Amino acid sequence: MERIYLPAIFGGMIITLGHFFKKKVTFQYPEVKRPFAPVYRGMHVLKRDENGAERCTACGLCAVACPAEAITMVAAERKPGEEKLYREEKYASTYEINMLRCIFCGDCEDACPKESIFLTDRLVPSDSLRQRFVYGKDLLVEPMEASKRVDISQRQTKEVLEFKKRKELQHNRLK
Amino acid sequence: MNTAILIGFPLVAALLILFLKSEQAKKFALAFSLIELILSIYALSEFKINAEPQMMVNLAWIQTLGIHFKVAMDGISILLVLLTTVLVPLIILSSFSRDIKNPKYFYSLILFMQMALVGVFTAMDGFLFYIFWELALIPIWFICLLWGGENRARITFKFFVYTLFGSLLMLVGLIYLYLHTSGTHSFDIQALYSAGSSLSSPEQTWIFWTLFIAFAIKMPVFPFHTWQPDTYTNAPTQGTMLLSGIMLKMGTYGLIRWLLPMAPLGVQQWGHAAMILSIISILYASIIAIMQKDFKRLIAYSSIAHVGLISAGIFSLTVQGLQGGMIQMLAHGINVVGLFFVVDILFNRTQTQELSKFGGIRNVIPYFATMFMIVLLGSIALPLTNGFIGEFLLINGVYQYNAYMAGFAGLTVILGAVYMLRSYQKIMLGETNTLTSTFTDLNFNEKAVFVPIVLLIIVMGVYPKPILDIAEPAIKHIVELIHPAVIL
Amino acid sequence: MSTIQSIPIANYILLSTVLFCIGVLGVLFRRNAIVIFMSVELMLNAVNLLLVAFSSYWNDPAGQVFVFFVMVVAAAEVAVGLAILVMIYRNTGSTDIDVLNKLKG
Amino acid sequence: MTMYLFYFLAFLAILCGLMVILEKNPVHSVLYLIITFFALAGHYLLLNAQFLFIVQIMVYAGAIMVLFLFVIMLLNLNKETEPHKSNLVKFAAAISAGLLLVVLVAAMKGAETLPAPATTNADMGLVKNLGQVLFTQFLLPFETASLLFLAAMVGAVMLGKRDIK
Amino acid sequence: MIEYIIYKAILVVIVFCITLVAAMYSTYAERKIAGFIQDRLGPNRAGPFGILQPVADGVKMFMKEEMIPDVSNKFLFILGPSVAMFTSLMTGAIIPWGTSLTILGHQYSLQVADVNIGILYLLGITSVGVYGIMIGGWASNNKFALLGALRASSQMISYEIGMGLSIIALIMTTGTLSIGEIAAQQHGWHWNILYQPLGFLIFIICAFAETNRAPFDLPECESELIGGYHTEYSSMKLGFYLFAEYTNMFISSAILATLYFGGYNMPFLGRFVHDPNMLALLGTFFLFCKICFFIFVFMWVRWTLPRFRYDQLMNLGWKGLIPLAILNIAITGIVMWITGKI
Amino acid sequence: MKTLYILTALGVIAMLAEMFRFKKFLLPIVLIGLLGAIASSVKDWNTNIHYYNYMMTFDNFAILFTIVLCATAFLWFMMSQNFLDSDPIAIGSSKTDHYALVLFALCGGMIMVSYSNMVMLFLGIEILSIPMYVLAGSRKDSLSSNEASLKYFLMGAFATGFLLFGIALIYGATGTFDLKTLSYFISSSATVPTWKVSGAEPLLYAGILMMLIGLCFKISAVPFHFWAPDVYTGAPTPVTAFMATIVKTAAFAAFLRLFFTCFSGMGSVWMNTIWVLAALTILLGNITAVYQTSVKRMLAYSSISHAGYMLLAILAMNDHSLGSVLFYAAAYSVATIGAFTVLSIIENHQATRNQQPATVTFETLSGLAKQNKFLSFAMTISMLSLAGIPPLAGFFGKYYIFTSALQSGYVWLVLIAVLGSLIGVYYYFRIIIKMYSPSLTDLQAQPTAVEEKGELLSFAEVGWDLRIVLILTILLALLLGIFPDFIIRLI
Repeated sequence: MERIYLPAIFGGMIITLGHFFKKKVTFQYPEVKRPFAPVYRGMHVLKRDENGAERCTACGLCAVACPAEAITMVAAERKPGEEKLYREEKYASTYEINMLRCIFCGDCEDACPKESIFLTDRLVPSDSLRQRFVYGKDLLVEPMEASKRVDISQRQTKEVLEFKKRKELQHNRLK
Repeated sequence: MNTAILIGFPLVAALLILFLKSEQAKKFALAFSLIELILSIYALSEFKINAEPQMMVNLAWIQTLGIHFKVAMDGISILLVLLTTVLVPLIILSSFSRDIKNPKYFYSLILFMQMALVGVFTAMDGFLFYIFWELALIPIWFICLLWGGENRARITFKFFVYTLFGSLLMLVGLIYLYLHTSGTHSFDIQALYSAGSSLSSPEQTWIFWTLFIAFAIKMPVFPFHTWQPDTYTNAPTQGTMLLSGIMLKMGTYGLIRWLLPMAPLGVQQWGHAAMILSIISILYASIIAIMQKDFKRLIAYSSIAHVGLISAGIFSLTVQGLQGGMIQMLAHGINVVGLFFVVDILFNRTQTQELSKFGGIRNVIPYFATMFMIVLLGSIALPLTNGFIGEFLLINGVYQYNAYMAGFAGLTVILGAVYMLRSYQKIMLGETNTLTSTFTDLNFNEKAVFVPIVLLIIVMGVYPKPILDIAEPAIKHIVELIHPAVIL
Repeated sequence: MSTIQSIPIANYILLSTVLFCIGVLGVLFRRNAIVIFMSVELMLNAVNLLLVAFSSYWNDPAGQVFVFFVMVVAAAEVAVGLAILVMIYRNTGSTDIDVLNKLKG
Repeated sequence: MTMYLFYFLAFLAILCGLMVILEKNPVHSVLYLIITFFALAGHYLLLNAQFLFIVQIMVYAGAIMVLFLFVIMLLNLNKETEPHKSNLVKFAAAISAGLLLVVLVAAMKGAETLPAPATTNADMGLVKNLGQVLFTQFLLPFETASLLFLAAMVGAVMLGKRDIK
Repeated sequence: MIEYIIYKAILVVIVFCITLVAAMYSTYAERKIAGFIQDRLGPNRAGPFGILQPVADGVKMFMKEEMIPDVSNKFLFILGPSVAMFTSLMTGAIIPWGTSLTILGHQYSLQVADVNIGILYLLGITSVGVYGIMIGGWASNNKFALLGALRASSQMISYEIGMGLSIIALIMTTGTLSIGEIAAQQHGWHWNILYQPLGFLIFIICAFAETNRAPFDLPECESELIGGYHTEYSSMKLGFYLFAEYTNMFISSAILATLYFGGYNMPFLGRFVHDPNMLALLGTFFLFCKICFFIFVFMWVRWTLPRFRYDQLMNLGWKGLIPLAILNIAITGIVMWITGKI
Repeated sequence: MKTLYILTALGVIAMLAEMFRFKKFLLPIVLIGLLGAIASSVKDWNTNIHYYNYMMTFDNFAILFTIVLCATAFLWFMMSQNFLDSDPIAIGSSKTDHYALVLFALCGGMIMVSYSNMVMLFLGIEILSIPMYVLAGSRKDSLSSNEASLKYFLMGAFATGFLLFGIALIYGATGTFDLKTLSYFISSSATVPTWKVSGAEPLLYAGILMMLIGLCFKISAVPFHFWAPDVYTGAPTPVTAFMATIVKTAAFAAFLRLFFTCFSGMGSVWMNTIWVLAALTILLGNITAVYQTSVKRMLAYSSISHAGYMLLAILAMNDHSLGSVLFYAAAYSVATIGAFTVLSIIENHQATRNQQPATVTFETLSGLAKQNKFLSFAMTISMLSLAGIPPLAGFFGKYYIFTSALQSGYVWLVLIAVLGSLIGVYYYFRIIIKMYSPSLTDLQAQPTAVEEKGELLSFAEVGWDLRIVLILTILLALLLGIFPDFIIRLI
């Protein structure tokens, strides 16, 4: 009786039939969106400080930490008169993330000593050209206007901040 | 006493020998063949001299086809049976001092052969005759194949095909006759006789030629002889003795017993042709014999010449001719065995048969030379030897048929004397050379072979009457069977 | 629908003879074993047609029953024949009968 | 009407039959053969052999030719695999087959005058009638056919199975 | 006569249309059911609940570029899907869609052709149907397509035997080869499923295999053969293949319903409705309900069971179903003998 | 009729032996079964029962041929053990399959000897042929075996086409498949003029000739023989033995039955054809055999020539024809089985030693007598019997046939046949000569060749079953030759 599988088959069919009548889990996407998790790791953002200056100092720790080697940057020295633009004396003249390589692990975020790079709940939009997936500063740095700033406060929960301060994690920081 | 025993005994003996040890084989073979000889002599003692076939055994064999196991002996048969039973012990004895491989099979085959030969000479049923005829072929073929000389495969094969072809023709002829027997068809010899004589002349011609070719191949007569010298040369001596001494007589016997009474009109029409062929073979063979360098080959050709004369005598269709044929068959059988034994001795000592290599053996072993001389004289038909009676009667018979032919036939004696004496001269006389000077003496066995042969040659030459008496009624009977149809 | 009366039987004989000969031609003409085999099938079908025509002609169902047996045999032959072809193909990589020339006297 | 149908089907059968043997590509040959079989099935219908019509389609077109096609595909026989036969051979083949045709046609020439039999029974080819004959008169051959199939089956399996060395 | 021809023509057209529409909507149903079973919604954008989806698909198919591979055999490449479509549509002719309608005193049977050897016709057409796939697969000159075609043909040949044998047992009990008659015999509760449960099981399994449906969809299994025999096909020729498959499914369901589930018969129907025309139409309705049920079963099974492996498929066919079908014949024979029916 | 049941049952049992694991007892079961089959057919002696609406007639003719077939099969099963058990070349081809196929083929043969309806003839031929097609190719990895199988198959199917066409035409002319009705139709042609006048006569003539062609393919008569040598050579030796004996016997019985019961009244149509075919078959078969180097191929051609002799009997059409064909078939089968047994022993031996398929040529045989007297003796007897040397069975076979042909007045044909047998003697004796003499190369001092050959076989190596087969064949050849009356009287 076992050999002919019929009971098993009928059992299986009952199960599928059960699912037939179950509540469907589909979201009608454009109309209905699925809520993101608070710690969703989506497209990166390079934050500015309260004054609107870029936080990034082109230390390169993010690039070192990146397991996919998706991040490249070129450092430059801040010229006088650019204090408004760049918080530190050194800044990234180019900062590129290859979104096709990026695995959205968030290590860059952890590695960043300047609280500059964050992963957000935004999605990387699709495109038809590979080269367009290399995102430069134009796409990564948040807009200057306060109204268009990317809110990452949700990601900076107390737990996260605590976590970041833990001593044993110092090893991946430059001494 | 009946004929079946004569046939059956050698068969049993042949089978028995297969179960013996190799060393014992030859002695037992000799013993068996001697017993067979005694049996045949006993049969002779019971034989009454008349034309009737005697000591008949007639069993139904294949009833549906009218085939019987019918064997009996009349005068002709019993003489030939005796020839067989006399010669076989001699042949076996002649092999005693020779080294023969697988002796069991060899002697078994010889005895088997004897069975078939006795069967051929006594069969009174056409089909049975054919069966024995073929049976005789197989053992001799094997003897030649297994114990023969260099080119034996090809040569024995030629021999086999020739004779088989002949016998198949004969079978066709016999079947044709069988289909014309009255009532339920039968192969019985009487039925075949009457069927044959009732056929029309063209049909008889067919029968004549089918049978004649079969027998002519066996004897052999001129255009059908090509197998013979090679085979004789290549076969082992005992095989050659069997072939020439006895088997050859199957052909001539066949002529007398089966051909003449069965197709009298055919004989009348074509006997002349057969006669001419016979004469041609006499002359042809004699001339070739003269030119031979090899002694064995020479004897082979001489055998053709002799048998041609016998055949010519038979086709003269006279009582003398047939009688001569009869006695010459016996004489030739004995002589030729003797001659081949001489060849065997020579070859055994010197490993050659070439005449030019011998010389002066008489100086070394006079006994051998004497024996050879007697056999040789018998062969060239000197008066008081057995050959003389036969050739005389034969030439006489041929003369009655046609004087010119008799003249040609008579040449056989002269030519025979030429080649025989020349060979004797080359072998025995003259100076000894390196080959012959070391010639070893004959041993007991060899001497024992020569003694009966020489005795028979002389006795038959001096007192042939009993043989003629025995044969006469049967031969007359056959001549009577022909003559109503044949006007000479 | 007694068709046979409107179409002479000779037509059918001719047709099936032609088909049969085409089959024979195919067997002699081609080298590819599978096509030869198909030609044989064509021959068998020509026979079938003839049998059906005669069956109709004689008004005797036996002819049609015979066609069954022909079909039965054809099916069995095809099974075996194709098995043979596949076996050969495994060994030679071809079903051309010229490749198979091991056996020449 | 039936006459025209006959000629059409006959033409189709002969044409496709010829194409079977002339076509270089075995697959095409198979397809032409299938058409031939359909044409013959049409003839069966014309001859009141309704049952055979369907059996022809089922057995020949549906089973046998599928097997052919299957094997051709399995072995991937393309037209290149067949070398040219020499023209002489082709010529000889054509001559001999043509001769056969001529001889047969000539031999059966007299059959044109074959008279029609007394009655025709349109229902003869129905499965009911055929079954009656098959299972009474032809029972033994029917059973024997099973023997044939058994033999063919064993044989095909024997040839088809791979040996374990 | 003319009237008869017109009636038949109308009937043919109706059956044709129904078959096509049913096939069309089977595709929709397939996706919908797949969705439901997988806790999804299925297509729902084209029209309310997506019911215009098949139309949209059709339009898409027609609009797509015709692609015929350069190395393929053009004629056969087109012939393949045509044959597949043709044979799948031919089977509808012998299915009794209902009893008969009486209009203006004339009786009109709802069966296009009551062939007295309907079942054989069915088997014959089914056996020819495999050519479509084989020819298409071969003509594509693509190894996946060829493999798919090979699988399809061997699978269909193998399962046809089991199918035929299971039908033989049915024929033994019904005593006729005419499908119309078989349907008529099953009035009331005399559905054949009650007499031939094993036969039904074998038949339905074979039907799955014959229509190349899961779990026997090896000829087109995407994960191995990238779509099998129709790998090279696109646009409407692909549509034909898909269509043929769904038509086959529809027809198979109809045959299953007719042969084993009483066809247009429904118990107790006669007690409530007395108008014969109404009765006939209701019968047709119930037949379609049964057909829909079977189509649902087809899809249900597809989304439940995993695909067989090829050797499993062959083992099941030759070592499982065929002996079982023969056993079924034997059992049927014995039972009939005991009950004195033969 | 029970014989057919027994044989079928045996076939099924053999088929199932693998599954139920009694392979070891299969040989005894089959042998006992065959004896049972013979016994059951003997029981039907003189009953002349018709079965199933005259589908089969188990008359004495059928019984005798059935016995010959079963007896030959008996010998065959014993001789083939060697091949089936230990053949180093035929790997894995299952023994039980062989058994089943051979038994089914035997059933076919039985049907062919006892049919009385064209349907049964046709089915019988096919049941016999289909297993043979397979068996010819049972050495699956050998190309020559494959080729044999394919050729046999294609030619067999081709021949079937002709046969069927003939049957269809005859049916068209007479409206019947039944042999009895048919013979009535033909013999009473004067009294039933409808078919004669109506133009059906050409159909009948053409039909007879087509059937003749079909059957001539099956018996491999020249010029329809061209497949035979290849097939015989390529097939595994025991299978060849089966083809040369049982298949041929059955085909001849079928031929004889058909032409005797049905077409004897229309001799003018086909007799001239057979005359020419017989002459051609005898001459070409024999002459071509002479030129062969492979013993198996030589035997194949010789088997073609034997078909020619048997055609004589059909041509003769008299009281003796049946008996003579029966006898000839029996004698020929016995001798052939003997020859093939020896051949397969040697082949097997060679193949085992060289680890590759062996072709036994005449050279291979040379000197066999030195190494194994028994084998060479058995071979000699077989060859002598085949060559038709008295007093062996083969001689009487030829004798009966020639006599009956002579009786019917075919003198020239008989002369051709005699000539043919003479040519036959040449190649049969070549084997004997080779066996009993060291080869020419040996004599011309090439000792290496001799040494290399080494011990060919010793008696101890020949298994007991093969010894029994050989002894049986020798005894049968002798007994049939010395007491042919036993068989001939039966018909």
